[in-house]
Amino acid sequence: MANFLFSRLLQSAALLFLVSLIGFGIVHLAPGGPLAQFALTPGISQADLARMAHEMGLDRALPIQYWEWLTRILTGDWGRSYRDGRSVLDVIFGRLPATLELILTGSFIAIIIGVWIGVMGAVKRYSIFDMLATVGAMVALSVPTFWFGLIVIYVFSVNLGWLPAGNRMTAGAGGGFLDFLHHLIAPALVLAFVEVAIWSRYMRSSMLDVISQDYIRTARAKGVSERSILWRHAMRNAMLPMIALAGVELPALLSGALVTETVFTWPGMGRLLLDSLGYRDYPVVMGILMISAILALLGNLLADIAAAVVDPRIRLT
Amino acid sequence: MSFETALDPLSTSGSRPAGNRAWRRFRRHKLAVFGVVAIVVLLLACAFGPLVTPFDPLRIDLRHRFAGPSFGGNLFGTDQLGRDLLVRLMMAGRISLTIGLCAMVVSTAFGTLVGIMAGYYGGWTRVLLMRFVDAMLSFPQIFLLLVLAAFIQPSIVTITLLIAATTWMEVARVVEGQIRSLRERDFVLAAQAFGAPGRYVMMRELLPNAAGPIIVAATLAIARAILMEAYVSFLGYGVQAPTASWGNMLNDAQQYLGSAPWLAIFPGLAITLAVASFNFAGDGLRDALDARGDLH
Amino acid sequence: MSIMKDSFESLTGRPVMATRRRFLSMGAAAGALVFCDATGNWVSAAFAATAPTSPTGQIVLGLSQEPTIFMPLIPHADVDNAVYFNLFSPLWSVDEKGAFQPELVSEVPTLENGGISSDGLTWKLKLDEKAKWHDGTPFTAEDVKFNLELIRNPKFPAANRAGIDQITDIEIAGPHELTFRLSKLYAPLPSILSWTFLVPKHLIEKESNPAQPTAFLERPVGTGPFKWSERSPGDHVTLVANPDFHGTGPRAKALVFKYIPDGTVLYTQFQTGEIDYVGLLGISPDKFEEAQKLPKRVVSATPQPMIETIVFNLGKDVFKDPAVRQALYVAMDKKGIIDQIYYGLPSETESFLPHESWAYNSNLSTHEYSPEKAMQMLDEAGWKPGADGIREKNGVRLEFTNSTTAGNHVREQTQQLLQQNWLDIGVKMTISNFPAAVIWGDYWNMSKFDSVMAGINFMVGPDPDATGSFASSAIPVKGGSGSNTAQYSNAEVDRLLAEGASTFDQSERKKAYLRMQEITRQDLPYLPIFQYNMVQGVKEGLQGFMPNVNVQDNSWNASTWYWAT
Amino acid sequence: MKTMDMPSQPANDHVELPLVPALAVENLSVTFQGETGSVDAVRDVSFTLYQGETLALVGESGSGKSVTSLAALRLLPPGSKARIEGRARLFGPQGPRDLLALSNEEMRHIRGDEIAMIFQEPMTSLNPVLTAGFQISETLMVHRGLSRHEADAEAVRLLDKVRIPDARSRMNQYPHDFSGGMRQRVMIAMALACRPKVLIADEPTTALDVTIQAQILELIRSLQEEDGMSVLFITHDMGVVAEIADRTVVMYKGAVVETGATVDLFAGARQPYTQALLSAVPKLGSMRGRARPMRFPVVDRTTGEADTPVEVPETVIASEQPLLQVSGLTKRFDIKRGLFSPLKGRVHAVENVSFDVNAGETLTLVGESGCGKSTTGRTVLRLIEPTAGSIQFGGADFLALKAERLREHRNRMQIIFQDPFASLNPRMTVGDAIAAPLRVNKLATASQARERVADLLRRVGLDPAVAGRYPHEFSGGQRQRICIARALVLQPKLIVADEAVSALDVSVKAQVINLMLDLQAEMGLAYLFISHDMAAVERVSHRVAVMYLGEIVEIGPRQAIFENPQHPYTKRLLAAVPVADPLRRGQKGPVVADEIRSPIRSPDYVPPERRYRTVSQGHRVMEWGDEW
Repeated sequence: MANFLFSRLLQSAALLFLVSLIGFGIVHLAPGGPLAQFALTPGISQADLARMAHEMGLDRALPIQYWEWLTRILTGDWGRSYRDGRSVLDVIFGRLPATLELILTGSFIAIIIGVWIGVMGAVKRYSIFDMLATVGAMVALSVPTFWFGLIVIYVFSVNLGWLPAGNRMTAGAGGGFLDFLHHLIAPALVLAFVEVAIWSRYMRSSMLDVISQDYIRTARAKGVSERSILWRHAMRNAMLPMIALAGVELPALLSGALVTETVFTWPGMGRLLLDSLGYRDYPVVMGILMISAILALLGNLLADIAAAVVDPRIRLT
Repeated sequence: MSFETALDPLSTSGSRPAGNRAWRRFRRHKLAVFGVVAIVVLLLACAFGPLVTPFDPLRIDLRHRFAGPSFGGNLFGTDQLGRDLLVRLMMAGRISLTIGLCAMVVSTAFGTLVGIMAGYYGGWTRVLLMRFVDAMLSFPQIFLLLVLAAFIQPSIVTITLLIAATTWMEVARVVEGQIRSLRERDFVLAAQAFGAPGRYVMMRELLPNAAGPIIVAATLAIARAILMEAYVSFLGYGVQAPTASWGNMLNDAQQYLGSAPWLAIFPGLAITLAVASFNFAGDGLRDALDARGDLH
Repeated sequence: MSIMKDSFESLTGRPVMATRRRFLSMGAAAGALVFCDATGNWVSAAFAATAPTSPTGQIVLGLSQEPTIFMPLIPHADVDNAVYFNLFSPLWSVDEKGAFQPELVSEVPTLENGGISSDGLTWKLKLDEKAKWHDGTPFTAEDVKFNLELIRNPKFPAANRAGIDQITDIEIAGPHELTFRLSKLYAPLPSILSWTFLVPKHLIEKESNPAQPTAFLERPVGTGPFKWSERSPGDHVTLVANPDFHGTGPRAKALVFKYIPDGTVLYTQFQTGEIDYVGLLGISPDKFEEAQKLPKRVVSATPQPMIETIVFNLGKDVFKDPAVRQALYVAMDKKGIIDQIYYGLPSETESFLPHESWAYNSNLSTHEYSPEKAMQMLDEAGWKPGADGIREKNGVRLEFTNSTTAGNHVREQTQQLLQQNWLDIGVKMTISNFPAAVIWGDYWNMSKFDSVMAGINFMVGPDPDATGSFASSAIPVKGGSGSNTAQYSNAEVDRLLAEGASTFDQSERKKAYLRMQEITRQDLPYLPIFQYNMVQGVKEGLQGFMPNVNVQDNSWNASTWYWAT
Repeated sequence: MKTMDMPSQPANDHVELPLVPALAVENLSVTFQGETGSVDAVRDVSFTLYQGETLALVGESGSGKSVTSLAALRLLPPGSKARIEGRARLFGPQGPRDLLALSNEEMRHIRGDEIAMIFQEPMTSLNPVLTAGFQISETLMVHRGLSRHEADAEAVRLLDKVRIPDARSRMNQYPHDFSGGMRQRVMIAMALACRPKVLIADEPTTALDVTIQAQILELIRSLQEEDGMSVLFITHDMGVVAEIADRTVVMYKGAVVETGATVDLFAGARQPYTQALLSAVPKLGSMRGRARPMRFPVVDRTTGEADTPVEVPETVIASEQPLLQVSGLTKRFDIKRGLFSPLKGRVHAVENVSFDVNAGETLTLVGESGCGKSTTGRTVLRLIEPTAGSIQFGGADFLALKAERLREHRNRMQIIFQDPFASLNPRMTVGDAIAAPLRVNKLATASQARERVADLLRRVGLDPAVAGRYPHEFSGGQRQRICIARALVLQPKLIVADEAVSALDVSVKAQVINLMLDLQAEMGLAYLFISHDMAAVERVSHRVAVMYLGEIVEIGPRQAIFENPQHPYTKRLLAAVPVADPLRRGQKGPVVADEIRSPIRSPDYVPPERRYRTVSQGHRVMEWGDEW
């Protein structure tokens, strides 16, 4: 286990290095810069701008900038936001909880519903339920999330007035738990919408795979009841690929969260990225890219560990 | 398999070309057929629709802004500049579908190239290429798309390349996996045994056998590319006006959600229909081209 | 010059129609400002109830941009002003009538009261002795000196040092008294000082880098009516009442500045009552009519100093011929833009100055939309249609790009209409929009564009001085300092601008500016499309709200807002 | 009921046959609705399984034998659209019950309790995420209503009963912790948990190595005696039939061809198909006294007429310089988890192997799974680069060759693989596949290539007209012929036949072996024949090398190895092979539970120095130590 973690750590470090290189390149090669927002401040002089550029390190060659960034980040200094001067980690961790709330709630709903639909679809293969679930999932995968979000806002907020049109809690109300929940419903459901489709599709195919396995026939030959076959024999096996899916779905979830946050003005990391991109707030953009890559790697690692716990065939050595 | 003599007449059931069997399997897949029909209808409508309608997709008529859908005049209503929504939808379809198809071609070609190299050569080539793929995949796709989009001058070509640049990794993974498993197959060893060079093995032995998954991945890639275009446009980095794409039509329509909801509803439905059609077709192809049927 | 750069915040493509406010000087002699309010709602609301004796209730201000920088002296976004007005204080402020009101001084210095010497070069300030920083430290002349010197320090990246860089010889005459001299007379200085918020010397000094005062930015301390409470990044900033405020108020317990990036959501929340006031960019014009009918909401349009224009880069061959610029102007369907695209909300204008300015020239020749006349003008100037219908002359095709901040839908609609208008007369315009961080960088500053559509406030401070936009010495790409990115150069304009800035005599100044407007109307380096009006909304019962075109933000007097009971 | 399966005289004199039926399958038909119409998988099959007997259901692939048993137990995959007709009556105290007419719930109570089943692939037939103990206990909890605790105690007893050492501690292990043979024992323990009256064993030993197969067969036999079960034994292997079955039902294309006592059947089958089938079965020991390989007799399956097999002509050209000389060949694979992980160990796949092959000679490498025989074959061709050793081919140092010359030499050496389905590119016509070596090496024009392809197809017994078809249109045997044609196109001197006939049905196998022998005679080919099938090896080899854990333990002329085996492993291997002659049924040895050891060693393992003793001319055996 220790060996496994060590080896994974090394691999992850190598991967993160690659990620940072790609990310840094893309971000900094972009035209425009963080100073554009100040360039229009009335009365600011070109000399002031040049001085600010120097202070931000923007006047150095890219490889040097990268090296400086890398050495700083290795000492734990992620830099400061160009926008509000706060440390990048503070900025990101200030937003991360909102995103995680959304992602966790959305995934939770999606996994419960998706797994159930998938299992039922596989068990009652080719039934009306299965066909509807299949078509529904395919359509759900095809609907642009933001559009769906807009329609939800249009119907439930604008027309019916049942749900708030956005935000994490009522402005200035201090925010009770119910208030928070009320605001969470629409974005979490919209985020869950696509995920339900993904989970149900994977679960169905995994379940179909499992129930055609020899050991299911063995269980049947032993006279085990169908219920027990499904939940004791098939379910655990069918869930194994789902664990890996949960690991790799994280980047997709973050993507989905970004769009959902935008539509529902949810103050999470996705919106932060959008704003930071607009301002060319390089330290924050890089921070978000790195954090999301770390989250993705962590997701994979946790999935592998979870898989090893559930699947006796896997040993982490 | 039963008793046979060497010159047994071959059974007739197996004598049809493999493609035919796939087509029969595909035809039985109702959703897939629906998908293909819908794609054809969409393509025809977008290609020829604007030629036969009386409305000019670009002509602005401010007096007819926000006309609601009606059977007499504009079937789908008019937009914020008084242009017929239906004809704009069809013009936009040309752009969105073109972007989808081209992005698919580019991402599939590049992904296949990376995948086949990594899968065939293995070793450090594989390590380097696939780590690169992993690194690209550990960015949330829309994050990557946005960061890339932030620095290009949006045009059909750049958006196509952009989408391709963020979607080729899936294809590379699929192909690499296929090639790696195919590479261990005896017919590849046999080819090496008679002295076939690497290029021959890759192009003649491996690639044709990975075609099924590649075609499926490509079909799904079109669907994803159309969606991606919509996302990019929605987030403000889309194709420039006055060229319409489904994505930027939706983007424009957001603020009229309350007053002119049809502006948002129709492009959204168009995107959903197109994406779902390609997804259905891809799903059907997956079943029809199921490599197991041919390889085993 | 300042430009509506709303789209820094509108990357999501949200409807961002109106602009943030720029102050608009009425000048002392200009008399009462023309406050065009169709319904007179503000006035009736303002005096309907009596103010509470102690701070009560909270007010939620909805902003479509996020305040992020809480140090007013360094470069910041415009939205930050909403917080500054309530957290900090300037030496004096401008009220809705255009009159200066003392804030940190006990009396605004003038020629009449002797605060300013007769040559206008020596100033004497007497400070309010009751003023205290939020941490209890008394506010003194040291603080003022520190602020002025900090702004003047060339190593400090000041948000604005125009005018203040003329200040020399700051002398402290007592704990609450100081004097300084000006190296040259600069007419807009009083206005500039009215939006210079002061920061505490004792805290900024402690920072290792005053340009990046990290501790201060986390927990800013001012002298304003409200104190810092907390900030939830990406969501809101809360200020709470400062019981020790030296001026009037505060009357509310707390101000919540709520960041809602989506205009539709902002409006919806105003509709549902979550938001008490829609600030900054206001409500989009297409919702004006609907919003006016909302029950228990007070909605009205207020004028802005910002002018929507097409900026031509005169460095490009295609725009060198004035006939081309004039023909383009004549071919522009201005009425269609104002009435249809902007729902008739903005005001027509032929000038770069707002109607409300004392220097506004109302006698400029009126725009007339006539494609035929435009074609005739081009024909006469020798621009002949080529094979594809696009006009050309001496190898120069009438073909150019037009850019604006990507994601501004209404502008994009205008662009498309103009594209069609101009194609009708044989001119090909291509739309090429960029994200704010791109367009307002070198593309704009170094005149790399063909033409740009932007909302521009041409004045410096609450003053019609437009040297930065029109003087030939202000072309950055030619080494000048200013923002004449159109590369406009006219000797007479240069002379008129110099005249206007170097005297306190308003009638002299006015003459120069009137003439100048005539010239620019003729030369058209910028096509004036319209002057902005912004739709503002408050919840019924919110007392004390008073729109003020002279300040950057209408929450300028939030210290006196309260809820009618 | 038109069956005529009255049991004749007992096959084994200490088994009493009370003639009480246990399970009667009557007029069973199974039709699958496939993509291309319906397929009659089982047609009107009837047979009776009597109490205490072992009935073999035998047939080649596709004969419907497994479907018959699955249909009777209603275990066909739930999704399969099968129409089942007929009856399957289970006899019990409460009288016969038709299994096909019972409710699902009633059926569930019968399965695992009164009828139990074991399957071919013990790995996939056990649930990978449940412990062996639980999977056994579960049956007891379901049918006997035992508590988990009681069931576990009983499960330990069962594991003991199937001779799994250290049963208690293995209860909590998962299937992957067991070796193949042990897994099958767990399956058997599971099946026997409730002392069923009928055990259906569906190819239970097919996936196992021959020595393990012998153990499992012995185990089933002894358990059957202990519990007095009836066993329906489904197999394709006539050797196993001869070894275990009292009576035999022969199936062909979904129908029963012949039923009878095993002894009678082997002594003289009545039906031509059965005769043909039996004639193609290699019988170990049938080559006693012959030096050269021998063709299989060809029996016409409609008339039952047989030709007389003859010994092949002498093909071996013994010269000073053997065609292939391998010495000290070693191949080790490193086991690492990831890029940055330390070395975990090494697979010593081939360890210091030396042998020669003369022109026109067949040398066979024989051994069980993991012994390194295939790796040796591929290393000889340099499809795998060896770790150490030398290979001389046609007088040249094969390992020293650079790419270009290597290619030339490779042309003189070709390979045929085990799986004829995997060794042809499914996207290439067979003509292209055969011509590919010519095209790639630019050895012929297009028309020359076409002619050559036609010629080769004729030679391997196929119609040249099939050149334009794709591999999936051919049967397994035909494909293997095509593979042989492709291997021959470059006119090689040596063909490595890597389990080339192992996957083929017995009758097809005989034909392909005959073809290979013919080609050897015609073209003077040398074969490096790699196989685990001792009986087939006996037929085709001039010389034999026995491999165990990467090493050759014994090498010599075929006759010497088979008639005078020296090494304990060789002896065990030969003893384990089921003899396809019920009259020579092997002596029942003790039921042991040995397992084939693994060639994985720790990184610091140094292989011991080996010495060989010469037994007779060319017959050398490795000296062994106490471990045997």
